Parts: sequence; structure tokens; C-alpha cells
Amino acid sequence: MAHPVMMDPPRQREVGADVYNEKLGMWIFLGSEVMFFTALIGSYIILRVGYPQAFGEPGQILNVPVTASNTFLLICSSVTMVKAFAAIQDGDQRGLRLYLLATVVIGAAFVGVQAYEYTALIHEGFIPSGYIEGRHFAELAAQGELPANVGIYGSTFYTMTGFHGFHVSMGVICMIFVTWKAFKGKYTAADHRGVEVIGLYWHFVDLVWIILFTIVYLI
Amino acid sequence: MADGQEHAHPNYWGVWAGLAVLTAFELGVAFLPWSKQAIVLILIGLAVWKALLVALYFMHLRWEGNRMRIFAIAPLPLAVIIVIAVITEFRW
Amino acid sequence: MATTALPLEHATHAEAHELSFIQKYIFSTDHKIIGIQFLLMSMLFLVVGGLLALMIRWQLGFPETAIPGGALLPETMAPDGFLLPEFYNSLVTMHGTFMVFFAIMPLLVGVFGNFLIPLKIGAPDMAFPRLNMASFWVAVPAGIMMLAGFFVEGGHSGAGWTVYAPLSADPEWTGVSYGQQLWLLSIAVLGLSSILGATNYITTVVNLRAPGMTWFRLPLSIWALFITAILVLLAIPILSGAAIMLFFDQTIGTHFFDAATGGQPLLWQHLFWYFGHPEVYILILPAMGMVSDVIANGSRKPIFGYHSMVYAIIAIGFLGWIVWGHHMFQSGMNPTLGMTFMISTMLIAVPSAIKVFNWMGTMWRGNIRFHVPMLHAVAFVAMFVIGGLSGVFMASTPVDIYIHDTYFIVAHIHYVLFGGSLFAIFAAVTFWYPKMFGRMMNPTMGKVHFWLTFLFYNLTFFPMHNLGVAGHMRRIYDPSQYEFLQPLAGINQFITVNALLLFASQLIFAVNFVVSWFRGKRATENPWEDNGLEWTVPSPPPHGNFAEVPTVYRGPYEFSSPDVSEDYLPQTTRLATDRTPAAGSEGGSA
Amino acid sequence: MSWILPPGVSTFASDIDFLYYLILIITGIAFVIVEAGLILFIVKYRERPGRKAYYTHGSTTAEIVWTAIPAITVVTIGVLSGGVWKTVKGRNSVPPDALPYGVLVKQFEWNFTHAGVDGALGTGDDFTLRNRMHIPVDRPVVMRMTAEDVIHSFFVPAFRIKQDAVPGMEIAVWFEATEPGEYELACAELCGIGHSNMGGTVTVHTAEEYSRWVAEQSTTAALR
Ligand code: HEA
Ligand code: HEA
Ligand code: CUA
Ligand SMILES: [Cu+2]
Repeated sequence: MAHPVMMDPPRQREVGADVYNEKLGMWIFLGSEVMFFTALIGSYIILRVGYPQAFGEPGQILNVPVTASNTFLLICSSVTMVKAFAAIQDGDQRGLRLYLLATVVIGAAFVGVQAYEYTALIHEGFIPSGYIEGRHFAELAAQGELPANVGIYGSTFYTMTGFHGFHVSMGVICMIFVTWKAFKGKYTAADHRGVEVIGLYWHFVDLVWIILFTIVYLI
Repeated sequence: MADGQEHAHPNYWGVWAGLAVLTAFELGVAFLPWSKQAIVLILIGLAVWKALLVALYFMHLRWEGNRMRIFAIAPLPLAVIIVIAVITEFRW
Repeated sequence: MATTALPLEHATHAEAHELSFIQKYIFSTDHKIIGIQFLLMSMLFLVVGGLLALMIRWQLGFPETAIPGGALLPETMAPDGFLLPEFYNSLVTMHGTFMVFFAIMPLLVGVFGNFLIPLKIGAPDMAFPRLNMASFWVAVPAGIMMLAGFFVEGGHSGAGWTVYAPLSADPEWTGVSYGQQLWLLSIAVLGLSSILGATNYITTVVNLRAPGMTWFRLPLSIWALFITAILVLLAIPILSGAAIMLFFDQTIGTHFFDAATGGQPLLWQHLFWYFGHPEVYILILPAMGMVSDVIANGSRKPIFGYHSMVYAIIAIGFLGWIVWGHHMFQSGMNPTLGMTFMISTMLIAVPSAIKVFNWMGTMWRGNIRFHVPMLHAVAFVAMFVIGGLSGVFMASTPVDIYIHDTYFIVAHIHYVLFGGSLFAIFAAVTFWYPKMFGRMMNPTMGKVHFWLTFLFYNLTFFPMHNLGVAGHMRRIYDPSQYEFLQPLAGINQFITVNALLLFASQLIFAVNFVVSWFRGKRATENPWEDNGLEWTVPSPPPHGNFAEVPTVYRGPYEFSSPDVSEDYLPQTTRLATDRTPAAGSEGGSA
Repeated sequence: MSWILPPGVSTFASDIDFLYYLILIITGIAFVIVEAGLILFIVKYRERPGRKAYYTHGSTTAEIVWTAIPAITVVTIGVLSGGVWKTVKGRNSVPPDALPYGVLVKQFEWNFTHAGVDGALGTGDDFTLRNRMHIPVDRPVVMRMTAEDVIHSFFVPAFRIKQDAVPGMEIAVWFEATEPGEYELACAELCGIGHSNMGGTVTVHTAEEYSRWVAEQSTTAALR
């Protein structure tokens, strides 16, 4: 952002990307994150096209209502995040702290819900390697209600959502750190790079989930 | 931060509402008794729309200079190339 | 606000308080120290990789005789000095792995990316010094994990450095489990290190260039390292992702690459090579860049066609993404894809050609000084061409049917990676050694090392082409199994003998390197009479590099300029005709 | 130590060899130009006291020349290769009248199912041989190849044919031998401990010899 004081003073440097290092660095890092998720999500798409019969219809195995509400949670955490950023832009410390806290809490809640989703699925017999013999899903499959073999379904599902969850958790941890700094009043209207940078990461993770939710749960 | 000065804060709650509505919409579409292809297309369209909302407003790409936009979208073609190429393995 | 002069500040109050030994040399945030740390680590792995290679060679040359000292190896590797086939497979795998991931890549990217970028663009340090330190200290455990693989039960990965699934996906096929898992973890961790590094390099080059250092005044070494960093940033995560999937296949029973349950063995190859081909250009672009600097300096002449050199680097960086399938021509991949990949692969010859001929153009009508770096640089051009041209054989799909997975490929590998990358590394190390350590390397030893290496290198690897032409498969433990290979035993022995001599000649370099560090004659600021910014500061440069921000008035290759009497013209010298650059002048060319 | 390919005895061997020698010549020329140029410059332009190098930043014409020539050359090579590739491994390159074989590859053996007298697979007179393949001369044969465990690669240098066998895929690969005789078969893809001795033989019979041989094999198969 071309904030007058944010830019290097004249004659110090060639003009680069027109933004301060931390922000540029985060965007670059997100580029590599894109490719990382490409490896995981791309493999899912490829495997699914190559062997569709292993993948259940929406709602057959995965619990759409729960994850839909989880999606909503993540969207909320994104808006609180951006509101925190807007607050500090105007130098509103109180707003910053409240919204950051909210983001941390909602983010953690998302991870919690995902943990619950996993345990439920595993309890019903759906694991990375396929079905657990004798569990609910395995029986349904035996009756032909579900795909007979969901090996790659489980593999791709748990890997993708797992690594997304991992990213959220990392985000929450960093967010806690930023919040702590916010409470120590480290951010000002003039300099709040920490808030903006963590925000970029957070929204990116949200964005990945938007894609995941659609292609994993709804397609 | 600059845009904080250059323009009033965008209506973030509006974006939030938009995302929520689109999600609800997706849920509706997903279980319609239409042809799978049609549904898939619509869903992907909606997902991209949501993604754009997040990128443009929450991540402020809308107010970034072109260089930052380039940084942001540069990897996407690479992400597409590999998937397309490998999919042709099963479609020839 | 704080960011503004951040780098400068960082520099100044770094001077202010004295750093403890630990801060200064172990957990240092100084890009120069980190570069040297990478240098020592990767040279260690270079030697390890070399030793593994010698064992490979011994087995291929003298299968009937026990390896000298091989009796020291445990029963599980080489009972009384004779290699076991499974251990041979591990040797080949780890030789490739160590050389590619732990020797050449860190040498080029880790060492010179770190050491050169800030110095050459006029920055006091990297944009994120602490991140930089992290990227080294993440690489170390990766290396340890990779070494540990040899000592776990079941031995080290034996699936080739390309660890093709399903061979690598299930212990059932090789008996290797922990070894393969350590391999995958180590690669994922190393990947993190590389990504941190790349983020840092890109930010630094984009944002921290000194005033006047416009994009088209950047030295080609920096251009190359910049494009390389982008390749690293975008290619490595693919490998990390794939490695993680394979790791899950190994450990928690996922089925990504397991055909029996709908997985795709070819998916691994696609993912690996989608990373793998950009990777091989990661291994050559910085070499090309640094060689360009050295050749211009040695020829005392501006780089011929600077702009087309830059565009060639960019073109290679881009084309590198759409040729990965040329490793899979015989893999059962869709033959139509094979066709497209053949064309794109052929096209890559063009930018490479541009570079080769521009190097020659640079030497043409020069006033060539044959200092040791120049010798290695010229050898680089001569050898890379051979490797590149052999690439054209394999790019031709029908010819590749015959030479795929033969020693022709092995010859190609070593001509581009040893003749190319490693010679360039020798050039770069000898060229920037004085700047790194403040002392000169011994030129006589340097010349002896060069000529011996050049000789034995060619005697070792050139005959491998002929093995390949005769149909000699790669990665085989015992060629004598095949009648049509028995006549080749002689060549194999010849190669082995020369490989031993090649390794021996490297010791000269090792000695020169270590001794000069302590005894070498003190280096002046600018021993090679070069124009780069790094030569305007003391050798070695102080923490923070530049006393005050340098101003750049011209490109880095103004040798033999008519404007001045001596035959070089540093980027910072201000002639009467130069005007001071307005901030961000031509910054738009970003 | 030579650059001459060993004799090729399949229909497309000559095409492949032609391409190989063509590229050998082209790259040979490129090689000589570059290396000779380097040596010349090294000698001619070595440092002499009091002399200054010729100050130039390059020449656009030169750039165009050495961009265009290699570009044209490699594209030509590409196009020529494309034709051969189509006939050898292209999408529907398998000749319709090809004699079918079923090949199951596993650590560390080749199992060739021969079609028997009726020349059709899946019939009673099929029989399977381990590491041995028998084919008639001057008749295209097509192998439907799959692997049981890991990736292997079917490589007969004399026929200039190499094709990976991949678990979960059935890959059709064809060739037509032109000389009776016994040829070595090798596994060209690292497949584990036994990789280096996973060899075999392909025996090429004259037409009548082959039919005689098949007849007796099939009867013994029928007896079993
Ligand atoms: C530094 C690393 C490096 C570099 C730079 C290259 C460069 C090239 N490589 Fe190489 N390659 C490897 C490292 C590298 N490679 C490795 C490690 C493997 C083996 C992996 C494994 O399986 O273990 C491999 C394998 C490999 C294969 C797969 C072979 C097989 O397994 O069957 C192919 C096939 O197309 C190939 C092609 C090429 C080509 C066309 C180039 C081109 O970029 C070369 C271009 C350069 C020139 C052509 C020379 C200069 C040009 C001129 C002098 C102009 C005149 C020339 C003409 C008119 C033709 N390489
Ligand atoms: C940069 C990469 C690189 C380098 C330098 C080398 C170097 C050597 N390689 Fe290479 N090799 C590969 C990369 C490399 N290799 C790869 C990728 C493969 C494929 C693996 C696979 O199939 O999976 C391969 C495979 C391979 C094979 C095929 C094995 C098989 O298929 O069965 C063989 C066989 O001869 C071989 C031999 C050698 C030899 C004799 C050397 C010699 O040059 C070694 C000489 C010794 C050194 C180069 C050490 C140098 C030491 C110093 C410079 C000292 C400096 C130290 C200090 C200053 C402290 N290598
Ligand atoms: Cu089978 Cu190698
Ligand atoms: Cu390649």
C-alpha cells in the first residue's frame, strides 16, 4: 500500500514492489502455499477423474451440515480479522484487541469442529486407508449403499482437510502472538505490519477452505 | 494501510453477508436433481466467486498496485497446467 | 515509519553492540556467515556423495574384488567387502540425493544466493535476516535425518533419487521402511528451508536494490539467482506435497500411488518431475549466472548481449515448467502428451544456445586473463554444451526409447551437473573466496586442481555415452549378468580407475581451500579488478556490508570502457557525465 | 568405445537409428563449432600487455542468427521424431494383424502368455513361459503388458523397444522382428533387489519353424 510514510524515503533504495518487505514476503510465501495445495488438491482431482467410483456422493459419508456451519465459522473469523485490521488503521486499539480475540476464538472453534468431524467419521469407520471392518460405513458398503472401496477417497480427504486444519492451527498460534502484542499496544495507525501480514495468511487459509469445501464436500 | 486513507473502509460486513449467502446457495445447488456436470460447473463458479471476494476485499488486492496483483496470480497458471496435463492421461 | 530505513538501521546498531561468538558464527543472522555455513555443510555432503560414487564405481569396475577397506562396512551393507545388491541400490539413490539436494543445490542457492545477493545489489543484509538463519538451521536436521537413514534397520532408501512409487510406497517391495520414511521427511524439511530462503531472496532483490541498481543493471548472477528463487519457491512445495503423500502411503496406509485401490503410480512421476525439471534448472541457472560474471571479468569485456542473456534466463525459467514429461516418455504416459513434451523440450535448446553463443561472443576479441576462476568458467561452457547436446538425443522421443534409463542418461546427468554446475561452483568459490575469507587461494594449486579435474572428469564420464549407446542400463548392480554387456567390462574398469583419480584430485582443492583460509595471502578489496558492488567494500566485508548506501551509475560489465584509462569501471564510480539516479528511476521495469 | 549403435533387427529400428545418427551429426557440428570457437578464442585473445579488449555490448544480428538457426534445427528434429514416435508408440499405432501376447511382469520375472495355434488369447491352447518369449519373424506382435507389484521396463536393445510395465495399467506395445535368432531381454527400470538380473530371451523363429514350435507347445498345454 502506498502509504506515504510506509515507502522508503527517496534515494535510499530503488523502488521495488511498492510495499514494505514483510507484506511482500508474505505474498511470496503464499505463492509457495498455492503450489503446496496444488499438489494435494490437484492429486485429489486427478485421482477422482481417474477412478470416480471410489468417491461418495455429497452427504453420503461426509457430514455436510456440520462442515457447512464450520465454513460459516471460518468466514466469520475472516471478517473479524479484517475488521481488526480496519480498526488499527484508524488507531482504534480497543477494536483491534476485541476483533483479534474474536478471530482467535473462532479460529480455534473451527479446529475443534474439525476434530469432532474426524472423530465422528472414524467412529463410523471412515479412515485414510478406507473403511474399518465391521463399522457402520463398512456395513453400508457391504449392502451396496456406499462405494465398495474408498481407499483413495479417505486418503485424499484426510490429507487435504488435515493439512488445511494444520494451517489453521498454525494461524491460530501466530494470531495468539499478534493478539498478545496488540494488548501490549505494539501496533499503531502508522505501523501495524504484523496485523496486516497475519491477516493475509489468515484470509488465504480461508480462501483455501472455500475451495476445499466446494470440491470435497459438495461435488 | 494506504487505502485506509485513500478510501473509506470497504463494507466488510457486506462482503461477509455475501460469502454467507453464496455458501447457502451452494448448499442448495449441491443437492438439486440436475445433471452432475451442470451442478459441478455452477458450484465451481460460486466457489471462484467467493474466493474472489476474499482475495479482492479481505486481502485488499482490489487496492494493490499491479505488481502485487501479478505476484498474487503468478502461480495460478502453474497450478492449472499440471492438473490439466495429468487428467489427459485418462481422457485419450 | 520503522520499515523505511529498516535495513540501514539494522546495519548500524548491529555495529553498535559487540556480538558474542555464538551470535557471530553459529546462530548468526549475517548473510555472509550463513553463506559460509552453507558452504561448509554442502562441501561435506559433496565429499560424502563422492565417496558413495566411488563405491558404486568399484562395484561396477571390479565386482570380483572386495572394496578396499570395505570390510569396515557392516554385514548388512557389504559382508566382507562385497556390496549387497540392496546396498548398491541405496548407494545409487543416496549418491543422487546427496549430490542434488545436499551438495549442488545448497552450494548454488544456499551459498551464493546468500553471499552474493545483498552484496551485489548494495543491501546491508537480507530482507529477513532471522528467517535466513532459520533456513540454515532447518537444513541441518534435514541433513542429519538423511544420513541417519543408512543406520536404521532395513537400510536406506533404494528406489533411486526419483523414489518412484510403488517401489518406494510399500516396504513389501524393497524391505526398506524407515530408510524411505526418513528420506521423505528429510526432503520435506529441506523443502521448508529452501522455501524460507527463496522468499527471502525474492523480497530482497525486489525491495532492497541500492539507488541506481535498476533491473537491467543487475549482474547476471543476481538475475539468475532471482529467477532460480522463483523456481524454488514454486517447485519445491510440489515435491513436499508429493513426499508427504508418499510418506502417508508408507506409514498410515493411504493409497495415493497404489494401483490396487484406484491410486495412480504415474501420479508420483508427474508430481516428482513437475518439481524435478524446474529443479534441474535450479541447478544450472545460478551456475550460468555466476559463470557470466566470471567470463566477463576474465575476458575484460562487457557481456555480449546482456539483454538477451536476461531474457534467455527468464525463458529457461518459464519453459522449465512445461517439459517435465520428457522424463516419462517410456512410462506409459499418454503418447500425445509425449509429443507435446518433445516439442517444448526441444525449444529449451534455444535459450541455452543463446547463452552459450553469448559467452563465446564475450570472449571474442577480449583480452582474456586465465585466472583459476576463468579456467573453470570456460570449462563450464565447454562441458555444459556436451551435456546439453546429449539432452537433445533424449528429447527426441524415438531415440529416447532406446537410450532411456541407460548410461547415456548418466553421462548427460554428469555433464550438466558436474561439468556444468560443479565446474561453475569451482569457478565461483575460487572467484569469491577472497571476498568470503579475506585471503587468496593458491593459484598454482588451483591450476593443478583444474587441469587434473578437467582431465579425469572427461575420462570418467565421456565413455559413459558409449556405454549408453551400447545399451548399458543404469542402476544395475551387476552388468555381467547380460551377455551383451560383458564386452563393456573393460570400459567400466577404465571409468572406475579415472573416477578414483578424479576424486583424488579433488583433495588438492580441499587442501587449498582449508590452508588458504589460514595461510593464504591477504586479499585486497578488489583482487580481480571487477566492477561489482561487492568489490568496493573490504574483504571480508564488515557486518552491514556498506558504510553508507552505495549509488549505482552503470551496469556491472563495463570492462575496457573507452571512458577510462584502466580496463574496468566499477558500478559506483561517478564520471562527470553521470547524474545521480532519482529514487525509483526505472523501478517501473520491475 | 564407439558411437555406432548395435545392429537393430526390428522394422522401426532403422528409423530410430536414422534419427540417432542425424542428431549425432547435428549435435556433432554444434559441438565442433562451440569447442573449436572456444579454443580459438582462448589462444587468439589471451591477455597481452598494453592491449585493451574490444568494447562492445553485442550485436542484434548475431543474436537473431544464433536464435533462429538452433530454433529451426531443433524444430526440424522434433517434427522428424514426431513421425517415428507416432508409428512406434502413437495412440493407435498397433498393427491390426499383430499377434497378441499377454505379459505379466513381477519381481523378478517375465511371464509371457503365448496365444497358441489359434493366435488368439484367452483360449484353451494358450500357454505361459517364464522369461522366454517366442515370436515369428516378419510379423508384428503386440504385447498387452501389466505389472503385478512395481514398475518394470521391457527392454530389447536389438529391437530398439523399451516400455515400462506399470501396476494397474495395461499397456500395449508392438514390434516386428526382421531377423531370426535369440535376443536378450532386460529390465530397464529399477525394481528392487533383483533388478540387475531380471533378464530373459526373445527367440525369433522363421514362420514355419514357429508354427511347428507353437503346435507342440499348445498340445502339451492342452494335456495339462
Ligand atoms: C543441471 C541439470 C540439467 C540440465 C541443465 C539439463 C538440460 C537438459 N536436459 Fe536433462 N536431465 C538432468 C539434468 C539436467 N538436464 C538429470 C539429472 C536427468 C536425469 C534424471 C534421472 O532420471 O535420474 C536428466 C534427464 C533428461 C531427460 C530424460 C532422459 C530419460 O530419462 O530418458 C531428458 C529428455 O528429454 C533431458 C533433456 C534435457 C534437455 C533437452 C536439456 C536442455 O536444457 C539442454 C539445452 C542445451 C543445449 C542444447 C546445448 C547448447 C546449445 C547449443 C550449443 C546450440 C546448438 C544446439 C542445437 C542446434 C541442438 N534430460
Ligand atoms: C551434481 C551431481 C553429481 C555429481 C557431482 C556426481 C559425481 C559422480 N557420480 Fe553421479 N549421479 C548423480 C549426480 C552426480 N554425480 C545423479 C543425480 C545420479 C542418478 C542417481 C540415480 O540413478 O538415482 C548419479 C548416478 C551415478 C552413477 C550411475 C549409478 C547407476 O545408475 O547404477 C554413477 C556410476 O558411475 C555415478 C558416478 C559418479 C562419479 C564417479 C562421480 C564423481 O565425480 C565423484 C567425484 C568426487 C567429488 C565430486 C567430490 C568432490 C569433493 C570436493 C570438491 C572436495 C571439496 C571439499 C572441501 C573443500 C572440504 N553417478
Ligand atoms: Cu524389473 Cu528392474
Ligand atoms: Cu528434465
